[in-house]
Amino acid sequence: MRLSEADSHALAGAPAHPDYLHDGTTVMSWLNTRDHKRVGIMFLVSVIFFFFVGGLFALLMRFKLLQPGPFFMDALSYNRMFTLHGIIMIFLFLIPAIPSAFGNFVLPLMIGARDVAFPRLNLASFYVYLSGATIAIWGMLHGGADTGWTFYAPYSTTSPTQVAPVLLGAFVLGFSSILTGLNFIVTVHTLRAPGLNWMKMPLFVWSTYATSIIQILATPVLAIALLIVTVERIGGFGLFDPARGGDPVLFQHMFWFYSHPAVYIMILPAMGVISETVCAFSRKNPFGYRAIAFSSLGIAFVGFFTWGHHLFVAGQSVFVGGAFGLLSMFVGIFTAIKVFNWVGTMYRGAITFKTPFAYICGFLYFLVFGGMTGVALATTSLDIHWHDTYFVVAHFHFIMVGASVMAFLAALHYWFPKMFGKTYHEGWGLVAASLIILGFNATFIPQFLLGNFGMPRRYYQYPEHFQALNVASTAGATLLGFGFVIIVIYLGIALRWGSRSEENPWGSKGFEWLTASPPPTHNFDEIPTITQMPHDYRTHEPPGVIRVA
Amino acid sequence: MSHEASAGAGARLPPGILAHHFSSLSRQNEAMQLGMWLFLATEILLFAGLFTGYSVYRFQFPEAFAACSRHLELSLGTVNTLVLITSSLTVALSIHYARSDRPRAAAVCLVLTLLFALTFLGIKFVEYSAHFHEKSLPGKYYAFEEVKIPGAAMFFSLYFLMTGLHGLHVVAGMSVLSWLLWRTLQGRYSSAYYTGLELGGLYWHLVDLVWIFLYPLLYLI
Amino acid sequence: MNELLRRLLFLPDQASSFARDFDQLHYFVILTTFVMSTAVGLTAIFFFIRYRRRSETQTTPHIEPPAWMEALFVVVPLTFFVAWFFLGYREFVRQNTPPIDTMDVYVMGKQWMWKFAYPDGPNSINVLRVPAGQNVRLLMTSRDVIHSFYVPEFRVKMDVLPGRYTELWFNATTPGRYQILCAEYCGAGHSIMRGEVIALKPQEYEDWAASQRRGLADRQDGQPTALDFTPPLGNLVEQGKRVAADQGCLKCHTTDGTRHIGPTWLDLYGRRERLTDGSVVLVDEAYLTESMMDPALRIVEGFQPVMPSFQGKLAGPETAALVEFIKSLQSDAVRTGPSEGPAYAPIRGR
Amino acid sequence: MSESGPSGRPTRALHLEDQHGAHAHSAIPYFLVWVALLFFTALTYLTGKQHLGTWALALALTIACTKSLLVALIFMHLKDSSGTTRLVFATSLVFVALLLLFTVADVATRFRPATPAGAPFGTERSQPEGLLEHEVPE
Repeated sequence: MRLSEADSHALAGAPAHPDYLHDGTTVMSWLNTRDHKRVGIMFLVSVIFFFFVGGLFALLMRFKLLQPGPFFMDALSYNRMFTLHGIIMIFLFLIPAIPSAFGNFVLPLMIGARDVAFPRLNLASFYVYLSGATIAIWGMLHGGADTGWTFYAPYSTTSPTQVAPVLLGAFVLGFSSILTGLNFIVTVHTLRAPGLNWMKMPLFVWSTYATSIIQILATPVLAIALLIVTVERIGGFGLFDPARGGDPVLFQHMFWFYSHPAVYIMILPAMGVISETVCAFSRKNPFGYRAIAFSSLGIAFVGFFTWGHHLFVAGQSVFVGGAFGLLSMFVGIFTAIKVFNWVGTMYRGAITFKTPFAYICGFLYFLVFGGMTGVALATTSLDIHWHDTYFVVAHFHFIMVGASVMAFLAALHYWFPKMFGKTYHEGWGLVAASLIILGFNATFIPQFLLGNFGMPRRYYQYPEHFQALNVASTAGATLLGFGFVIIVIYLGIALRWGSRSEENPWGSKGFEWLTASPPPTHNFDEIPTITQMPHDYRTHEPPGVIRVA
Repeated sequence: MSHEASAGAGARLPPGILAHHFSSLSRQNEAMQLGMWLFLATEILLFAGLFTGYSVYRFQFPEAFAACSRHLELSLGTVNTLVLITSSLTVALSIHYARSDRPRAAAVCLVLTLLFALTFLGIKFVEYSAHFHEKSLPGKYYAFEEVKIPGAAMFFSLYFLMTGLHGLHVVAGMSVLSWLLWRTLQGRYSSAYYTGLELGGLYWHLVDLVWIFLYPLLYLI
Repeated sequence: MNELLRRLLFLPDQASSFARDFDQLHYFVILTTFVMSTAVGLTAIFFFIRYRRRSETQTTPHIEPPAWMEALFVVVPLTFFVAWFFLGYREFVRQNTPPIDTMDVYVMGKQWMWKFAYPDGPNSINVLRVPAGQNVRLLMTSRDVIHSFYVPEFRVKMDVLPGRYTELWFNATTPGRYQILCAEYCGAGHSIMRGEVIALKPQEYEDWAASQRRGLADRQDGQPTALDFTPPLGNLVEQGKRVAADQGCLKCHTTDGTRHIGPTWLDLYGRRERLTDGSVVLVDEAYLTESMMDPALRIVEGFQPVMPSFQGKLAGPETAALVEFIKSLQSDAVRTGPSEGPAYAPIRGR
Repeated sequence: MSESGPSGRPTRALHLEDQHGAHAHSAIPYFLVWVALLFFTALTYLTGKQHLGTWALALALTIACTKSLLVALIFMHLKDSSGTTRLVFATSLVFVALLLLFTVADVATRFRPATPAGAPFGTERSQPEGLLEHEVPE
């Protein structure tokens, strides 16, 4: 790889091709695009939209929980609301957030490809996502489901609400996820630039690759489980109906065979983002590249062996509970390896505290705390008290909101200049980051305590002694909401009025910065030949657009 | 996947068959093969859910499952197995002929495959109507007089789910094969390029694979 | 120390023989979590201060960790995690293996209440009385969907499955009253599906059980039925209307003939309804009362068995008032026989 | 691009331009596999009719595995495929086994009344006198 500042300036000054944002500006040129970057942007806009919808429901629920008794909305609305919150946040935001939006955008850039392997399938994935979202939302508007996003039978098979369309929506969304995963795996296998062997691949690519494996292997099992529930609702097949000899725990097995690995679908790409950004802002090679890369695969693999820890008090056998409990401990190890290596990356680096770095710090803290409480929850006997209480709620929000959303925001800020070629206001970025991290703690630390105290989740009314902590949590949630709104405002302003950013404002040596910002439609004028590891900061010149040696 | 392949396919590899982002045709074929196999993996896991349900309930209701299984028409099931196996052969042959630049032979094989698929569905229809007649139906509709052990309804729930989902795959496979037949008749597949046909064939073989397991589990135990 | 940590962590009182052991492990786990996350955080902060970027063109050395360090990264957390597992699993097995000398109580969860039945004694609703210091085993099942029996002070929880039995045991060490919560989402009334465990001193429990057994015999001798009541003051229909509003009946049942979650009450009385099992029932006082007390027993075709039981929630007079209210809701629209009313009453629909 | 020979068999030149590189291919293996599949079907049919008891399932599944292996290797060309596709196929099977194994292990080792052997006892919804008899089924 030869880097030359002169080249990069030459290219930035007089681009050979228009960048992807200006290569056709009609609506159709977006809706019918094959460009992975445009698909990524469309995903990005959609997931941010749904994030705010889901967040709104969360705030409404927190508002209700100010009072222990009936208040503000009735029980049925509340139950529909947490169901909707869960489904939107998981299927419409977290699962596609980083892989489909940022993965689509940067993964081909990182491996020096001109596009993903199946561009049309990629676009199809977006439309499948939209149709799944439409079906689910339609069902929600016409009666809504009140089963929680877990759809546990036999409640989901007997609930008088409109569960079937919501099930169908989730089913369809699964296909979007599968298509994206399939595309990424094939892309990584077949479209790497010359010289880019597996052991040079950026760590974000590794983690997205691992995520895709989970998407391929786990999602179909969810699909069939939801399908059986649908058939049972419509046709009375009785597979999970105890009155017909069915086993409700079987549904939980099939559901968690998907949904536990799905947790890693949500967190693995986030880990990839952190692996990239921590290097870029420490200006340092990844400490233990192999360890981080292989631990991604390790999580993807071992993550499948642990689903039973959701069933410790569900009537699962004590023996199998023990097996799952022990296996769950090993998943924690891979995360620990990553955490230590990220911290190690800072060692003897050259750290600068920009907005993404604030999110990295938040991420590390939330991941360690959320992760270790997760391992605590997988400790069989402790789970007896904590299962289905707010402790669980707080734990997974630490991982999913704490860690995943922090990484999502880190990615958004880190790649914002790459995607749009604009700079945002750094001061507001830091303000929003601190608001969010503060508000997040204020929201969810009381929930840990509520769980200890014994408040079960999905409670519309609660005994009065839980009120103080609930009020604290609601106050925190308000703060959190403010933080997100600020981000939208200053990023919106940056999009419209922001000044043109440099080609590589962070001086990052991630491979995605080897092309212009924003990149031309086909990414590279000439496919680069990769001769070194990503994030090699032994030399000081920033990588420009490189010429093949 | 197959439409990716057939998008710009021409008999003698005209421009357009190789997408701009692939460095070579063999790379592109490799990508498509891999993509198809990944898709097949998702299909396998889709059926895995049903096989799991089957195992759990067979473990719980062994007598009922044995009794119900004996009430299925074993001869029809066996004939269907033979039909599907043979259709797998004809698909494999059609690829072979396309690869040997004998498009007419390939087309004939595809037509044969489609006929076998229809036969399969026809036999399945005969079986289904018998079930409807004797009310050996899933779940709450079960009213079969001859087997009244608990778990019998569960067997038929699984039977209908598994064969139903498999039947849907047969139908999907038939539409893929019809599309491929049309492309073959247009002369799109030859020794230079036959990936589309190959991928469609893979899908059809998977349908066969699933049936190879359904047959003993449902009819023979 | 125990008390301090317990209060800091907001853990409820320790009222069973499990609670203390659970809390000990809890402290150990939470403290390690705190120490680990603080250590990681402090290291990061230290690195951040020590290795701040000093110039825009600063370069850094290429550093890879030695193998022993990677091994350390694996071994240290693994040791802790596996230790947690073994400590926890020992306790888990203890909690899942009831001793032989238990007193058994049968528990049934249903939307949205708990029923308790003692092998030799009475049944009770939402209140479980147990002797303190005695091992109690609950054999639990559900009548509709999955519930979960949870007593925070005892640190016990077990799902209650329909069609299957699960078991749970505990030994309440301190006499007192402890709330039972449902921890598995079970529908609209999930959060009010609460009950109470009352741990009594052994002697008090004996007295209570004896009196209950006597009471049971008394009731069998000639307890007045629910409908046997002194008529309250005021219009029964008006009262029934108020009861219907207070109890939330009208959230599911309409009085104007439109179909909702439950059958409409308009013209309900005297109607012949087809049930889910195919039989037909005449809706009379008996069926209406039964449907309030045990709604799932006979469900009208086309409706879901979602109605909670009002056993214990409605007093006898209130039940009667509700029945009268339902009887009053007649539309007169579909009379086929000759009118039984006064000749001058307007008769519509002919 | 060369045409096939007069006999309809591909010529040497064609082989070199075959998209999968130069290897001869003939239809004979397909027919052999087909015959083998027919044979195994007959075998499993005949043994299945005997109702061999314990071993019936094991035998039937062994035969089914053999048959599917033949289909996968020959018909689906897994024999000549790249390592990656083989890995994909193998991985999917591993995960099928995983789902099956743990779920069945759970059902097999549960608290006995939690998995009623043979007869399910209904909920009260289907069987009104359910709980109150206090019978814990064996």
